[in-house]
Amino acid sequence: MDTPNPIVNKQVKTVVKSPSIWKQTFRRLKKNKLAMISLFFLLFMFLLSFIGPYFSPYILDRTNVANMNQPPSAAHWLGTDNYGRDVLTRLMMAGQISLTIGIAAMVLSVMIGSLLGAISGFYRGVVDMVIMRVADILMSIPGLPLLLILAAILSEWKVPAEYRLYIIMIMLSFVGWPGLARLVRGQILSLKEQPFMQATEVLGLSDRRKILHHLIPNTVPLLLVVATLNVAGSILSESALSFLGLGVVPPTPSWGNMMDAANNFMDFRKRPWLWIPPGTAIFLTVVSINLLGDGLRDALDPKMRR
Amino acid sequence: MNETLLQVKHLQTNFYTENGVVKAVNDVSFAIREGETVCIVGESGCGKSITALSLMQLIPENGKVEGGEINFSGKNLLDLSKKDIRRLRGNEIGMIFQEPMTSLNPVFTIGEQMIEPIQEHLLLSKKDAYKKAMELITMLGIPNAEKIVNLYPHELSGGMLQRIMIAIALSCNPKLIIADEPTTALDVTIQAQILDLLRDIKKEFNTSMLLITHDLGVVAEMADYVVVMYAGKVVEEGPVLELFKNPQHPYTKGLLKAKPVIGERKDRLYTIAGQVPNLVDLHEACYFADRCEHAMDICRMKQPVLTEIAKGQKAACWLYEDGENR
Amino acid sequence: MKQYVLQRFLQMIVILFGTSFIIFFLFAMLPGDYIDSNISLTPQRAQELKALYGLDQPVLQRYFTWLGNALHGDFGYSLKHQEKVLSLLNKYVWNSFFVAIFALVLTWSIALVSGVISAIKQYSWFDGFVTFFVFAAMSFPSFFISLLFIKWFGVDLQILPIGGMIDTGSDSTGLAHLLEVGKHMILPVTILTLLSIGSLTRYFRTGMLEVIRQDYIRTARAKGLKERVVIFKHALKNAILPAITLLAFELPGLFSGAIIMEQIFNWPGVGRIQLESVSFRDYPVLMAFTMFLSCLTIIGNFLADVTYAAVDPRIRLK
Amino acid sequence: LDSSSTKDSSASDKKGNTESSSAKSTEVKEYKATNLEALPNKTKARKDTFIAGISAPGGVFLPYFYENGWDGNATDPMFAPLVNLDPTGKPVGILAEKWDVSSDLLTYTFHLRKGLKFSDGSPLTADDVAFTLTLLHDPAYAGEQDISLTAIKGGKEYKEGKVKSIEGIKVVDKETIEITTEEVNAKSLLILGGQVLSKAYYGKDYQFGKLDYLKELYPKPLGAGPYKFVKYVPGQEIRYVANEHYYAGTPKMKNLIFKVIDTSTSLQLFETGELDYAGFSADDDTVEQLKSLGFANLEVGPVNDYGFIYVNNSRPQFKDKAVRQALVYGLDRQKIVDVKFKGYGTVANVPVSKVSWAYNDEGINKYEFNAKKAKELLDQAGWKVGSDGIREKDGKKFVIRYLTRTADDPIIPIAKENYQDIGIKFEPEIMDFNAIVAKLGTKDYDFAAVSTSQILDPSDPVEEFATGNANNAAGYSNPKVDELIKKGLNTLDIEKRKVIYHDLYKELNDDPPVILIHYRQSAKAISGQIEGLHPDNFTGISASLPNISIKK
Amino acid sequence: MSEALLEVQNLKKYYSASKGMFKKFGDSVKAVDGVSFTIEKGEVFGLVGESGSGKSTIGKTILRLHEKTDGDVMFKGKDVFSLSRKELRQLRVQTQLVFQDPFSSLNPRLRVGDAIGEAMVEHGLVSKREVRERVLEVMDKCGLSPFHIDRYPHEFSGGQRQRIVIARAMALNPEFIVMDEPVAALDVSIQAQIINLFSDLQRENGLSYLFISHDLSVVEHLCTKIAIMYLGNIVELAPKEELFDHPLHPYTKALLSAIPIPDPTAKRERIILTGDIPSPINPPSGCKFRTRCPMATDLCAEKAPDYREAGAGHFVACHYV
Ligand SMILES: Nc1ncnc2c1ncn2[C@@H]1O[C@H](COP(=O)(O)OP(=O)(O)OP(=O)(O)O)[C@@H](O)[C@H]1O
Ligand SMILES: Nc1ncnc2c1ncn2[C@@H]1O[C@H](COP(=O)(O)OP(=O)(O)OP(=O)(O)O)[C@@H](O)[C@H]1O
Ligand SMILES: [Mg+2]
Ligand SMILES: [Mg+2]
Repeated sequence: MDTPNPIVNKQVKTVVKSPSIWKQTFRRLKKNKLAMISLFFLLFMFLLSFIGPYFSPYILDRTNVANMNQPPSAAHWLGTDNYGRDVLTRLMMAGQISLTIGIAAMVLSVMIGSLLGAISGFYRGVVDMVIMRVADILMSIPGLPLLLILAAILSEWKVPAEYRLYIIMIMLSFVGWPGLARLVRGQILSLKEQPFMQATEVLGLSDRRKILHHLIPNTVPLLLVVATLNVAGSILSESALSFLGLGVVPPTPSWGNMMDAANNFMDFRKRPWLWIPPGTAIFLTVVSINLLGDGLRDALDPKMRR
Repeated sequence: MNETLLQVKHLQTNFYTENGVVKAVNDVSFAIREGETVCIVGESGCGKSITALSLMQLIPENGKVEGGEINFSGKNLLDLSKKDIRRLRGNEIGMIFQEPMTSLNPVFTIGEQMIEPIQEHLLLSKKDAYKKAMELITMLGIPNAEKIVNLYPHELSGGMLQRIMIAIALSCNPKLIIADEPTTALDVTIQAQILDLLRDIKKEFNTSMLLITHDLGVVAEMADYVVVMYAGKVVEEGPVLELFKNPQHPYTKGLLKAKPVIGERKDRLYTIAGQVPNLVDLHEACYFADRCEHAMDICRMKQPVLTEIAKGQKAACWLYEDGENR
Repeated sequence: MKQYVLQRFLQMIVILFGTSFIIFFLFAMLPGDYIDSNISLTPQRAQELKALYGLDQPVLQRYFTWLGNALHGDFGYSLKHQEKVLSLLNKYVWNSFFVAIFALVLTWSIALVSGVISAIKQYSWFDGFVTFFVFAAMSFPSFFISLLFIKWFGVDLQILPIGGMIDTGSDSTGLAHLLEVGKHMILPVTILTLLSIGSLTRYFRTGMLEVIRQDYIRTARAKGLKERVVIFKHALKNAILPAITLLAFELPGLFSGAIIMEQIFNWPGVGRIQLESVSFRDYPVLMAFTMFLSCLTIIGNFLADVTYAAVDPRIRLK
Repeated sequence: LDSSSTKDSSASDKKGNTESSSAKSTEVKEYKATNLEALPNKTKARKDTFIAGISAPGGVFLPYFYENGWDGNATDPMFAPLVNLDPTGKPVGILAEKWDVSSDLLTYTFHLRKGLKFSDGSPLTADDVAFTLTLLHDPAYAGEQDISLTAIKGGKEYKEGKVKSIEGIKVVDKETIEITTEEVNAKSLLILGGQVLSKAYYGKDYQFGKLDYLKELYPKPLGAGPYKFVKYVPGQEIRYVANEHYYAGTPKMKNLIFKVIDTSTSLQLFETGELDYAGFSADDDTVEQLKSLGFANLEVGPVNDYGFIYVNNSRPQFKDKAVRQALVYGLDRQKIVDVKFKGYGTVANVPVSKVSWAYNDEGINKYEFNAKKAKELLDQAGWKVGSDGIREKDGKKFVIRYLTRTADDPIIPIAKENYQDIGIKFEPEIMDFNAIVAKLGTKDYDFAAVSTSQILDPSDPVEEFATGNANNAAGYSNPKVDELIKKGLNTLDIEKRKVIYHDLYKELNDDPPVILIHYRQSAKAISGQIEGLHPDNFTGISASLPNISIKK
Repeated sequence: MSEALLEVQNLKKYYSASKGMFKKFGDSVKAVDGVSFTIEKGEVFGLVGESGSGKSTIGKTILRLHEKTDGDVMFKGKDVFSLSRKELRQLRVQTQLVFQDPFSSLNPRLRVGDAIGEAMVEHGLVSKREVRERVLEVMDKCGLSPFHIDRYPHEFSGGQRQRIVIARAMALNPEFIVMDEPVAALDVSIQAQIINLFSDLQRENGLSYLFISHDLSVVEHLCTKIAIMYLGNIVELAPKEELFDHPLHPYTKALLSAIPIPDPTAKRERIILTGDIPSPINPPSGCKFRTRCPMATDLCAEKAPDYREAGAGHFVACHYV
């Protein structure tokens, strides 16, 4: 006769370590096919952008007018642009910049925005007033002159092109935080009134912990949406900033300025290989970041666990 | 003899979680006749609320009713279309939820939430619905009904909210009321009042009631028939008098013993040692065996079935099985 | 409440002063002024003109002159348009407003419905389609989408006008005029809607996903309410809370004009005026317009705070 | 950001037509409409209306007072000048029947046509001309016309308020006015013979030093041009109707509309019949597309301007003539032109447009792209290649920072590549127009891309190269050039001036102050049913407006 | 003689009742309207009363979760409302509150183990490494199984959540706990287990409680002193035996008579309370209970009865005792 199974888990003395939130989240994420495909696609994009160019037989900025505006062929898989440069090579190089800007600006602005919003909603009173009024001012200053001035200053200080990129990222997040902060603050305001926040008060948790561990995690779904939308926004606004002398300096390619190069009707009609590749790259990147965001959202939502 | 209003047969509700399948309701059967009050008692976490929610088909997303039948006035609820179910809810079956604070929408006033089913099912005008809502509030012993309807849930005390939930459930004179711990947050005078009210309603409209409660006093006062659950299963059932006088299952016995009684003033309360099993990995055995004072070998190897022991009283325990069944 | 409004009002005034000061100085810091942009002027003439326009005075003095006049309701003349700033803005701002308000209504209603449906049917084909569409619209720059639409509807199908607000030379009035303007508005409104619908849909979708798993939704269902009511009343009102903040952001947007759209569609809106005012350094226009938008931003935010508290009774204003 | 206050390029291109004597402006190609059936229905439906495009009018419809070049275009049909340029750039009389210039070239006498009337029927006399010129001397006048250039006798004193009237302006009789100046200036004729304002209408409330009352009249123009004002729909269109009082008779086309357009969609507007006339920057795509429409008469020809890069001669590295020459040799300008204009542009080597009578490239060094030569010149000039491949001299690297307005400027990739090859680091920087202008003014730049405005007189683009000229953004100084510039303005005889400018061009070619880049072309499309429209490079369509009609 | 741990004097807490924020109506809700009591170390102080009479409000206010309207609260001789931030933080370790509604007082995104353990770590009671062990220990005491530790609140039944909340409060080893209906949602066997735990802690560690409950049998079992509340006031306060054996106030009597008896055959006589149920927004004049009191007279309408000592340690507010 086999020994009867213990029905009740007797107090297990050897304490099983609980899986860390991250591991657990990733485990759940793995079950989401779409999110995983997106993750792999993003990895692929990164590899393509950062390693791909080394395999290209073409030199990035070499112009070759004899070869301009060639449709896709065996030699140029995605054709050439109006300087005869290989579109695929440029696309890959552009990815380096666009991906970096998109993601870095997103991370930065989400961090600033959510923190300031949370602090503002949590403390209310004077802190709230100051932060929100600063946000008001920032929101009411029109971006255009501000950016022009920044451009002027950067050029005055002769900031090299490669550093401007970082400044733009900071700039984009600096201009972007008030909106997010207000959104987060709104959520915090109602979260704060919920009994579980009273409970944290009873437990004597520090404000830091209340904000970082109780309030912000509950705004995660919102943050994820903002973050993913932000990536698309940043990738596109980078090229808009180029026009003001703030973005990447041509001929360095970015997806956004590759699209802009096709901004006349003729290129648009006759040479789709100029704009379809960067457009598709942006689209797929944005979609996969978003699907990944969705997946993360679900993975982090305790009620969605299956 | 009244006809059977609700017949639950072999109900099985599972939750799919990361750690495995939680068998929250595991082959539960019982019946409620018209005008009858059936009480479900049992260990906390044994599946009472989920049983009730399964009847309403309102279980959380990660759960699923995976077997059995729920016959309500001759129709199997599990076969009904969404629309038909909707028509039953609130109208023929009213439900009172266990946690009133989270069960009311924080952004609507009490009044707005109360008149909805009245307008939906009784087709009253907004004004009349408000009037009816205020009547209900007053009936449940909350003063100042005209003001209460304009307040938001967070502005009421726990007991008041619970009574609001009761009022909503009663508002359309349902045939069956499912009440999940309806009086836990009420003081005894109000509780008595509400219980009286429920009894009156029951008498007047021949309403049936499924009452889930921990308060054996309430059970004793209200129930016609009692179902005792443990770990997702029914371990004992019987008419209330029988059950209180003559509990059969060791768990039922333990329950009755554990209750502090006014005037007794013991030093320590009786407890049932041990803990409830994890509903995820259940094995073929009596789930109570580990905590049972009378556990035998067979208890750990095979599940007892619910059998009639005395007249109208059934229990699932090897103590009462005949030798040949073993 | 009264005290709160009063307090916010005072803050608003302080902020407006602050903003006006900052903008004036930022603007003064911009390289080049209105006169400099005209390269064909001789230096003497340029000097004369600067004196005429008062551009040769120190910034602080210019600021206080401007402020003094503004406090009297005099925002001066546009340098470029040689017209009173207020009448100039008044001429163009409504054109922008009408397109914006239509786009707003359209955006919000579509986003609301599609966001909600996406949420309750998470991962359905509808959700997938919406996601795809939303991001496609978001991934292409606005001029690009505009050109595409002009090609399809204006050139190939010839069913919609390519640009402008009225038919060339038309003198229609009354209903005919409204219809005519309406026809010209279709593409701009569509483009604006497309541009902003994406993010909003996403916001609604997340908000909704959060809410539909709450207990009170279960209660609403238990009351036998129609699914439509459960979703669009009980769930939506909770899910919409963050959107109130978003709606407040839209207020200044209604009047600020959409530069690229207006340019491509020749929509006589204020966006172009604003752009001109920056690139020509037409500071009276820029100042007046910015102050106007600042007011709207602040009012919008104030309204958001108040509405927020009104919709969510748990929040109390302090 | 279109911020130059030049006139509408689409409406201002010259048609170098066959009767022109100039042999240089022959590159015009004409394509006649092949299929009038293909005309869009909208066009066919128009019986007495002509529609042309205009970019961004501001609503100030008063010559001399508008602040926006497009408003200038809008006033042209309404306000006729005394003198205008003909399609070859030579002056012709419009309201003035003829004019005399005294032998010392200082006094101009204009003889007005008889019986001139403003569009409201009131007479136009020499008094109105005098009033117009006086108005421009008012100290409160803040428009862009700089009347002081003409140096009318007594003008300065009037402006300073010392005298009540201007001594140099003398109304001889109703039809004759005599203007005395103090300096010879070949450009004075056009300024003095500009558009005429009605004294009765605009001078009614005139007080010295107060011009604000005119603002009221900006939206209500009154002139003596072929068309009169009907209505301005802000940001949409300007409507005109034929002026029955026009001296040359009522124009045949009854209605004229200037429709506000955006260049990005002007092709579509023309294609769908919204416009009867549109001008485009020519490239092979656009020309092909226009030809394929079938219903358009097409003229493709050079434009009256040129593109160049400012070089900051005041910086040490650019002081050396050899270096500047090397920079021209080292830049593949043909490639830039090819990319930008796709077969419809040419490399510029003379600082004037090909359509000008002054154009002459005989004996001009073409500076064909030659990296080897560039390297040699740089080596000679002492710029040696450093370890990183960048040239240096006295420990300073040769780095050029290039300011430009648009990110898609083709000079960026090409110059970067070319200069890299000869050991110069090229750093582009994008800036808004105003900022560039400001930097030019303070000479805080290395290279800056600019295009000239419309060149009415060959002196216009070169004047600034004179030493000490306040607009000498290049910081260029060459005594020989200074002298030739002066000489060019000191005579009114075109033949003499031609010779002077040829010498000047040769000198500027050898010692280049700037890097000339391109001459461009425009494609002017006219709906096939319009007759009599001959857009030219000096007045755009306005000169032929009185003559247009619809083919029956 | 045991020392006073908590002293409450004439505590008042009014909520301003308003609809939304635009329309103000009525006066404030006088949720707690002048309440005084003392809890000594090791004492279990029962608070019983009409639903809505302000019990939870007292519980929250004495721990300074709400600002008071008036009165004094002294914990260990220190005024709770004038504590500095640092002192308040210390108070948070010494005192705990178990909320009436367990579900909403749990952060839905925090696993149960973390919810219980975080405060311990935060206050440096245990190290990060040990915390899990400690959490399991506490959970076990409160009737939770180890496998519950990594689950999220919504995966639990009502009673299980209640136990989580209790465990969370116990984990900090406080000296004083406000228990707001801690056992109402528990089935009797668990209830017994928890109550035994409470009395063990009280006995062994000298833990004191403010025990809010409707279940008089539990109150009788556990409490040493009991206060009966009605509409914002304490109407009667006495040691347990005294109160159950000699109830004085008519409301107390009604309350005791209404206790359901777990015996279906039992016969009983309930005092049925009739009359208008007053509202805390404008309570009746004089004695607040008079509208429902079987023995009310004109005097009761005129004058509010004094809160006085009727016997040794037995306080009551009624004109007719
Ligand atoms: N969403 C869920 N996911 C996983 N398990 C769940 C979920 N909801 C409930 N359970 C589990 O199902 C079992 C039954 O829960 P139920 O709410 O029916 O208990 P109950 O009998 O009502 O208890 P109580 O008396 O404490 O309310 C519990 O063990 C609980 O852990
Ligand atoms: N946040 C609030 N805003 C306004 N009124 C409130 C608020 N919270 C409670 N109240 C009111 O205060 C009174 C007392 O509420 P409290 O929650 O203290 O009652 P209680 O004695 O705990 O009742 P129960 O036993 O039902 O939980 C009630 O009338 C209630 O409506
Ligand atoms: Mg339950
Ligand atoms: Mg309470």
